[in-house]
Amino acid sequence: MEIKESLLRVENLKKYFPVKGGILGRKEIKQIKAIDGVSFDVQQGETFGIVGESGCGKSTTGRTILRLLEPTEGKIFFQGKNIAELNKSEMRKLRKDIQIIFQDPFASLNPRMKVREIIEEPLINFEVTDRSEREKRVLEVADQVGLTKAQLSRFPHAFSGGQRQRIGIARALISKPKLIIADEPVSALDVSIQSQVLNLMRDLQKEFGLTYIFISHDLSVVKHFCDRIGVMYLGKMVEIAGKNRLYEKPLHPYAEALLSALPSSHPLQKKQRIILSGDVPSPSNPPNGCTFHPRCFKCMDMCKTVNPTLQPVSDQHSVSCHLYHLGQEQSAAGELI
Amino acid sequence: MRKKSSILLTLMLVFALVLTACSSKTETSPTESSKKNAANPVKDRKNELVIGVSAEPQNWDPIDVFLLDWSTIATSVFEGLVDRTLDLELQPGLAKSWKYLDDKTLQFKLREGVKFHDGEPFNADAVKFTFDRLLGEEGQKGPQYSNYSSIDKVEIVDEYTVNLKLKVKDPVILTKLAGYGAVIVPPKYIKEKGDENFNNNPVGTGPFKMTSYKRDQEIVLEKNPDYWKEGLPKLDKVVFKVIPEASTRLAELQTGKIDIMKRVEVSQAKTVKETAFLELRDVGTPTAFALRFDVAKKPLDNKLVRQAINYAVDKDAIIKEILSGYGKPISTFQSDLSFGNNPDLKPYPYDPEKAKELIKQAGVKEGTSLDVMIPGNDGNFKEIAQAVSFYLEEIGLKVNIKTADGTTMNSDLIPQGKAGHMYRQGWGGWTLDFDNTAYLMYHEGEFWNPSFKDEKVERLLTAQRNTVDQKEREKIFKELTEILYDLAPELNLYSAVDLYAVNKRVQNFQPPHEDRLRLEEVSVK
Amino acid sequence: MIGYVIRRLFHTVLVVFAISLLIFFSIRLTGDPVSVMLSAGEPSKEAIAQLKANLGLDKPLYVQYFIFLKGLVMFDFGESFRSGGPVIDLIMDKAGATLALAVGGILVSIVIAIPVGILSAVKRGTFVDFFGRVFSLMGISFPNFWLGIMLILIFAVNLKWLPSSGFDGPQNLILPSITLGMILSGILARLVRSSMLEVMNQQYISTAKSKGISDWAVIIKHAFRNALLPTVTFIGLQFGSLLGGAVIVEQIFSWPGIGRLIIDAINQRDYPVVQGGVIFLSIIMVFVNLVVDLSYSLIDPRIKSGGSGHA
Amino acid sequence: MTSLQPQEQIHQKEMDVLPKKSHIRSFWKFIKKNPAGFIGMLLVILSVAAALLSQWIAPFEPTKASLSSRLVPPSWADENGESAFLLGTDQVGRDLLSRIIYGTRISLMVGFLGVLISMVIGTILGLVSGYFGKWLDDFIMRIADIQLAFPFILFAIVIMSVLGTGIWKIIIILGLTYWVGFARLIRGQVISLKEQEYIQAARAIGGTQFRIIRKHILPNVLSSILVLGTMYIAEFILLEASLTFLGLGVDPTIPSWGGMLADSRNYVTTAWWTATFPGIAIMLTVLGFNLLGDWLRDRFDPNMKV
Amino acid sequence: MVQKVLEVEKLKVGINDDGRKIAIVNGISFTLEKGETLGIVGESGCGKSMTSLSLMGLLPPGVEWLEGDIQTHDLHFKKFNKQDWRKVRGKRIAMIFQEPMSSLNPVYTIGKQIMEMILSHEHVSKQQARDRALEMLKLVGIPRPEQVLDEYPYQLSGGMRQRVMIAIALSCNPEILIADEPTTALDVTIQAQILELMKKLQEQLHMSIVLITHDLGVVAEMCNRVIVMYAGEIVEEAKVVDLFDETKHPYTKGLLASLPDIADEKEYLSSIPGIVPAPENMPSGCRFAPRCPNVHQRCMEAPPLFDVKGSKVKCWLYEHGDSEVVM
Repeated sequence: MEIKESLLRVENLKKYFPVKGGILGRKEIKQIKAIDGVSFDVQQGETFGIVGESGCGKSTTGRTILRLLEPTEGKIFFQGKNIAELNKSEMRKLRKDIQIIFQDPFASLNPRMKVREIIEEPLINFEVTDRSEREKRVLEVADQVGLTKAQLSRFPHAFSGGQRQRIGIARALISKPKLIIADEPVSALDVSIQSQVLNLMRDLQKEFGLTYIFISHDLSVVKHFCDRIGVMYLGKMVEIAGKNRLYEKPLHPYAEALLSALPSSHPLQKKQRIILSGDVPSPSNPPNGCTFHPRCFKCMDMCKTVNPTLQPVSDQHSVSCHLYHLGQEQSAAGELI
Repeated sequence: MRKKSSILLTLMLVFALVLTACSSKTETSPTESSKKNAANPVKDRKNELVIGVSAEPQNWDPIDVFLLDWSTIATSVFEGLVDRTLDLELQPGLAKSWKYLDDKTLQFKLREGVKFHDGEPFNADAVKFTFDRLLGEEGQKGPQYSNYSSIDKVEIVDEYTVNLKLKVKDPVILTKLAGYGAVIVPPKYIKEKGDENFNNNPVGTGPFKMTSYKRDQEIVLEKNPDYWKEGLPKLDKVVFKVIPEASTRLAELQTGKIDIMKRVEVSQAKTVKETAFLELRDVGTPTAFALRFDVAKKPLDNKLVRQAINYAVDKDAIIKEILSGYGKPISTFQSDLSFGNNPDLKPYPYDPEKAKELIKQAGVKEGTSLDVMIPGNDGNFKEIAQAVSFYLEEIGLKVNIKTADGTTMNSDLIPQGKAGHMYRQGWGGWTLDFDNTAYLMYHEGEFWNPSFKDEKVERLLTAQRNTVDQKEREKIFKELTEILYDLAPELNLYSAVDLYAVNKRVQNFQPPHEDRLRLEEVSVK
Repeated sequence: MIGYVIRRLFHTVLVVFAISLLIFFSIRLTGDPVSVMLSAGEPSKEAIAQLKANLGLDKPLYVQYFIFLKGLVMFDFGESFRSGGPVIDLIMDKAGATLALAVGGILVSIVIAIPVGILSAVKRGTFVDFFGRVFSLMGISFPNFWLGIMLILIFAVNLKWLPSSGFDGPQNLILPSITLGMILSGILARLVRSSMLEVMNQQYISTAKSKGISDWAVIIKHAFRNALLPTVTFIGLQFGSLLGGAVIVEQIFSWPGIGRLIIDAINQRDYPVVQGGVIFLSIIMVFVNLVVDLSYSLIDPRIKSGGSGHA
Repeated sequence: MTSLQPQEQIHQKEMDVLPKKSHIRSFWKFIKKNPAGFIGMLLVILSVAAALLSQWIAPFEPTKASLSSRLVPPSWADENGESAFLLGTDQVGRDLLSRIIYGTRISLMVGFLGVLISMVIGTILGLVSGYFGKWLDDFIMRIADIQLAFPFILFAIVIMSVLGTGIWKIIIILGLTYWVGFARLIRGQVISLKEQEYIQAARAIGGTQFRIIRKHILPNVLSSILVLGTMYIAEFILLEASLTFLGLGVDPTIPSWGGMLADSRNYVTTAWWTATFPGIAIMLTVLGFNLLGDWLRDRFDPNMKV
Repeated sequence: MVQKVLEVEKLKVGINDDGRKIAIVNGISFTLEKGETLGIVGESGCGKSMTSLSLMGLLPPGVEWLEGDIQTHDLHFKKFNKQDWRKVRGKRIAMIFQEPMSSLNPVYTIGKQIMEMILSHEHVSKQQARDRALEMLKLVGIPRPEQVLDEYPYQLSGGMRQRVMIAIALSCNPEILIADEPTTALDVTIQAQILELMKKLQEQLHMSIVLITHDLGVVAEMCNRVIVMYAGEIVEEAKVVDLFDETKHPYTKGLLASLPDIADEKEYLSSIPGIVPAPENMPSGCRFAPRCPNVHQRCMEAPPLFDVKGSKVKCWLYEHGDSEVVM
């Protein structure tokens, strides 16, 4: 395996939200483990997808990497530097290199700022002091995302969802970041608009050699857009694989069920569904052992007590399930894989 | 829609007008109102009188309070050795007679057969107990002690004779014995039930006994059947209702909820007079009002300026216009009821020209500004202060009227000399003797005298205290008032006239000069 | 839940403690009670010193505060300088009247504001809405002393329907309650209206309508029930401040309430009464807020511990 | 959420449609749609105009007292026809109309300055409390609790007996008391704003905290501040009157409506105009600010709980 | 023999702005047959939600029913007064909404909310209503139904709440169920559960479903017939298989093409350029014309709905049957 320094490497990242209680309201009475030991890496120029259902911690992961949320534990190496250790102002400056696009194009733009100001703001923050330089860059990036000059002097409410998302992309792009975390960038958009935005993002990736972390709950979008995909469940990464590999043969039972639950794209194509029973448990009170075991259709005894870890089963394919690692340990691996 | 809204706006205006104007209009024209209000609203109140007062003392123990509000009611409950008639003449009270054994000893013959409301007898023991208590530890906690500090002790001669021993000569002691801290209290009752109980359940020898006391609401007095004055009191019951707001008090009177309203505002006089079943009664009081000068402040350190101000203000106009005539002009800081009042002195006449001249003579610059401080809750005086300011501006002085809360003003600002150049002071002189006023106002170092100082005045003040010869004192006061008139330590304005509004069913009611209601002779139709 | 109550009670203690400090020292800034008490006589220096000692005012301030605090722990507010009686008795004496007035005021405002608020939300943008709002705003557009005096002139003096003052029976409560209630009703109506508008946009209102139940059932059972939370919060907060804040109404209608007691006491520099009264009020106020918070869980089952505290 | 809520659609449509019409028409439409807001605005404009133009529109000096013309009835209600005063004179013979016109200044000054002080304090504390949270939030909110548990009138009396009375003291007391309302309102809004994605976005693009507060949070709470401020102006005007009633108000020479009303309450039955007109002036102005505030709230923040 | 349970005729719904009427739904007609699932697909703002709300008489304030009629064999909705509507709502036509988290009233128990529906339409005792509610909870597959009956909505997950909503909607045996984006707010795995459930219940209860969605996958899964709406109009109506296999209208084609497909490896998705026109600025001709790849002169004029082999298409391309002339 070739040793290549990844653009981003996340090691054992944890984010717990405290639930306060006690007489003074100061005591931490329990924790919500929004993400609980997530590790993955992202290579320069690729698109890494994170997929999972609501509450699985995929958005939290994205925001913790950017340190919009302070990580409880773990390391985040960006270009070899652990950014989890940076102090606030160092981190602030580093955000020039890592940007984020948000899900809700209605909520992520300040309604009281003009589009021009919104796009320009990162430049002010990152101390581009020359006005004309800023103006030039704004026009440039606006052009790249397909906004006209006239549109720059309007307020966000005058735009449709797709256009707003373009504004959001322009804002993320203007500081020339190396990594963009796209947090459900198209899930609030209509299908026809969604494809416009996805195409735009792809264009930009090619033009600027961007690296994306693409967070989404929409399996088909992820499949379309990403190179490698990590599947999350209840704060944990349960499987990471290249997209074709994952979609053809998911290993983790959850990934399997998730893929089978996709509505068919044609009425005559009848699928054999794995309908999972029950709901996702609460992250404040996750089940013992493998967190997926209460819903798992392949649950074994040890799943109820022993928490599996994410381990590679082959090159570029890791899974966190006893089915595979148990086998490995008991030297029955080959059979299963 | 728009039409509707403009209609609504009009409706609102009408509503506001109705609320204010119409509620009053019915009574503005006298001809109409005398017809309308001809019927006396008091119908089924038997031999009972209800009086609306503005405040109550919170505490009935005579040694703990020194308030007119107390004496208004407590005069019916308690009696002193001496009594003062409605005309302010001294007359026997619980003592049948008295005489000076020497300058410092007074002997009292006590009335026999008098009983306290709880049945215990009134005798020499009770008198001794009363004064021991007043001058003892209990009394020293209260405001009355200092009024009687000239008394040394009371000696019992026999059951109905006592001797009052004085430490120093006290020319006004007899007057003081007529009320307040010196009213006689029941020894057994207090000893058994305690002081605290006595605060709320007073027992005396007066014509009425207090049967119910609801703090801040009402005080009920019932006839004392064993009262020593034959055939008195005539009423079975008197209720005092505490109604602080004057307009509400008047409303209660108009609706017949009360029979007598104490403290009618001048502005309400007209309404009362126009109401057929009501009667307005006015009575002169010992309380004098002045704007006193802080003579430590420039330019008031100059006598000429002080005199000029006295000339500049048209006191008669103020009395006539603002007080509707319910006030009397004064020449010194005392009313004509006060012993020591000098009838020969006439108030400074209104003479703006003279005033201007004096100002000029004193070298005061045009537009010099003076701070005048008045209590914020005295509506009448606000008007007066503004009139004064108007007059002073005529002679080139600028006036800033400042308000303060009354208590702060009296207890902090005036004593500390922080009450501006001029400040309002009203002074009753409860002993009806100029000594009380003059000593406290002009004697150096007194609480309420932040700055005034004059050797001659000091000398005369001491002299009048050293004699019990009232003729002698009168002479001293004559000299004193003349000096004070010239020194003009205050802008004397008027002495107050109290207004009482009385339902015509009330018979024989005579308003008191000094707030102490006498109700034993009163009856109702 | 119990933990929450304990936590809130702890906060209450903190607040009351802070208020005790505040009132203790600020009342001492207003002036000297001895000079007020003795002012009518001829106080000698000795008499003043004597009285000060008797009242315990000669001790250093922190000692005085400590004594005061010690009493406070056992609900002993000391004795009134003026009447000599225990302060707690004076307060309890007025508590009933104060409570009655506060309840009366709240009731009047509820009776006016809730129908107005609901109607103007339901009929938003119509004449009913406009009229309702203007009417309810009229209530807060008069100075309350003015309204009180006018009500007395109209209903007591001219129409002779109601008594103008005193504390004799329920009919005495009507005018003061209206005076107080009118002021509240404007704000309350506005609050009910906006809460209703917010709730009426919720999906569950559509659900309720889709069930085919009557409009009024939707409005009252579904919408108003959910708009109740902010309403109750507001009423709770107001109830607290009505207890001590109705001073003017108390004065006009000669209502023997705690507000007047405290004002008189301030005027007389009767420190113990002021201290006791203010602390009593603040305890009640914080307590009412606590009860309001706890009542949330009755109104809205989602709130079990009320983590966010009061609104 | 993929499809727009129907209400939103309509709203957007309104916004798009309105500006196309002529100004007069849209103004007319505005009146028709918001009669209450319009009346409010009109009343506020009137009172502000009266305050600014007092010197020119008042027929007499507001402080000019003259005992000879005490309590003269309004000229149109004077049976003798001698009155030269449109609204009559007061108990010291000053022209009521002039005093009412000048009184607007006092009332608005108390209202505006009081609101300004409480707004500045409350906004800063509310922002700090809501944005930084933690112990700072706790601390500020406890102070707010204490402030709330201390009845306003009592607070005013205590302060005034220490500092003395006067219009500036009223303004300061109002400002020092009512910051709590602003602080709580803003704190609540900031807490919910903080969760908004655009605030997160502002951090993500490297904004400093100060910049985020200034550029992103403050502009978005301004409308609520404005609404509450408008309503507080109304309340403050009334409170000044109430304090004056209790004898804690402004000096009697200053033409304050509250003072005029309080001092003339005993003349209600004998000289009705002395109390009626200041009463109407207060009512209309306060109503105006309330209606305006109400409308602003409906417009900007219909769910605001004030 | 197919039985029509509902017929919508030239329904026009819009806002009446001072006499100026702006249509949001512009004269649509369709029928609903017994036992079928009719899908209404379209992007935001196409009028699909307004259509469903008009079926219930629940148009939001400011939005009016301008023209047209809705009728069943015995009722003309246009003539309805409030009472009539109430009788229909819930009893004949029931509805479930998009947001399961907010479509239940937070302050009442689940049981109470189901019972309310039953009690307002049927003369049964409370106990009977409660029994029925329990039965309904069992029917929609809620675990521990006895307890859930006394629980509050906040205690349930989104999927469970949507089940409860279905239970409420079906508790009076309506002929028609309108499901307005019933799974949009749910996760994929939960969506699968709910769709399964709806299918099962439809078979069991023989009701007709109007399924409003933007998700063509859900349509493929659930519907018999589909109506595609664009800018307030029906642009295509077809059997579901035809819609996917013989897509006719350029808009539908564009829509399908812009969907990412798991099976298909494309670097770029095709997309429809431009945005949906606002209701007050509708193009006078074909409303899709400004975005249409096949636009031609004829499109300046609004096309009618042409019948093409059992489908209906609103496009001039199909003026002469199925001749798919590309211009």
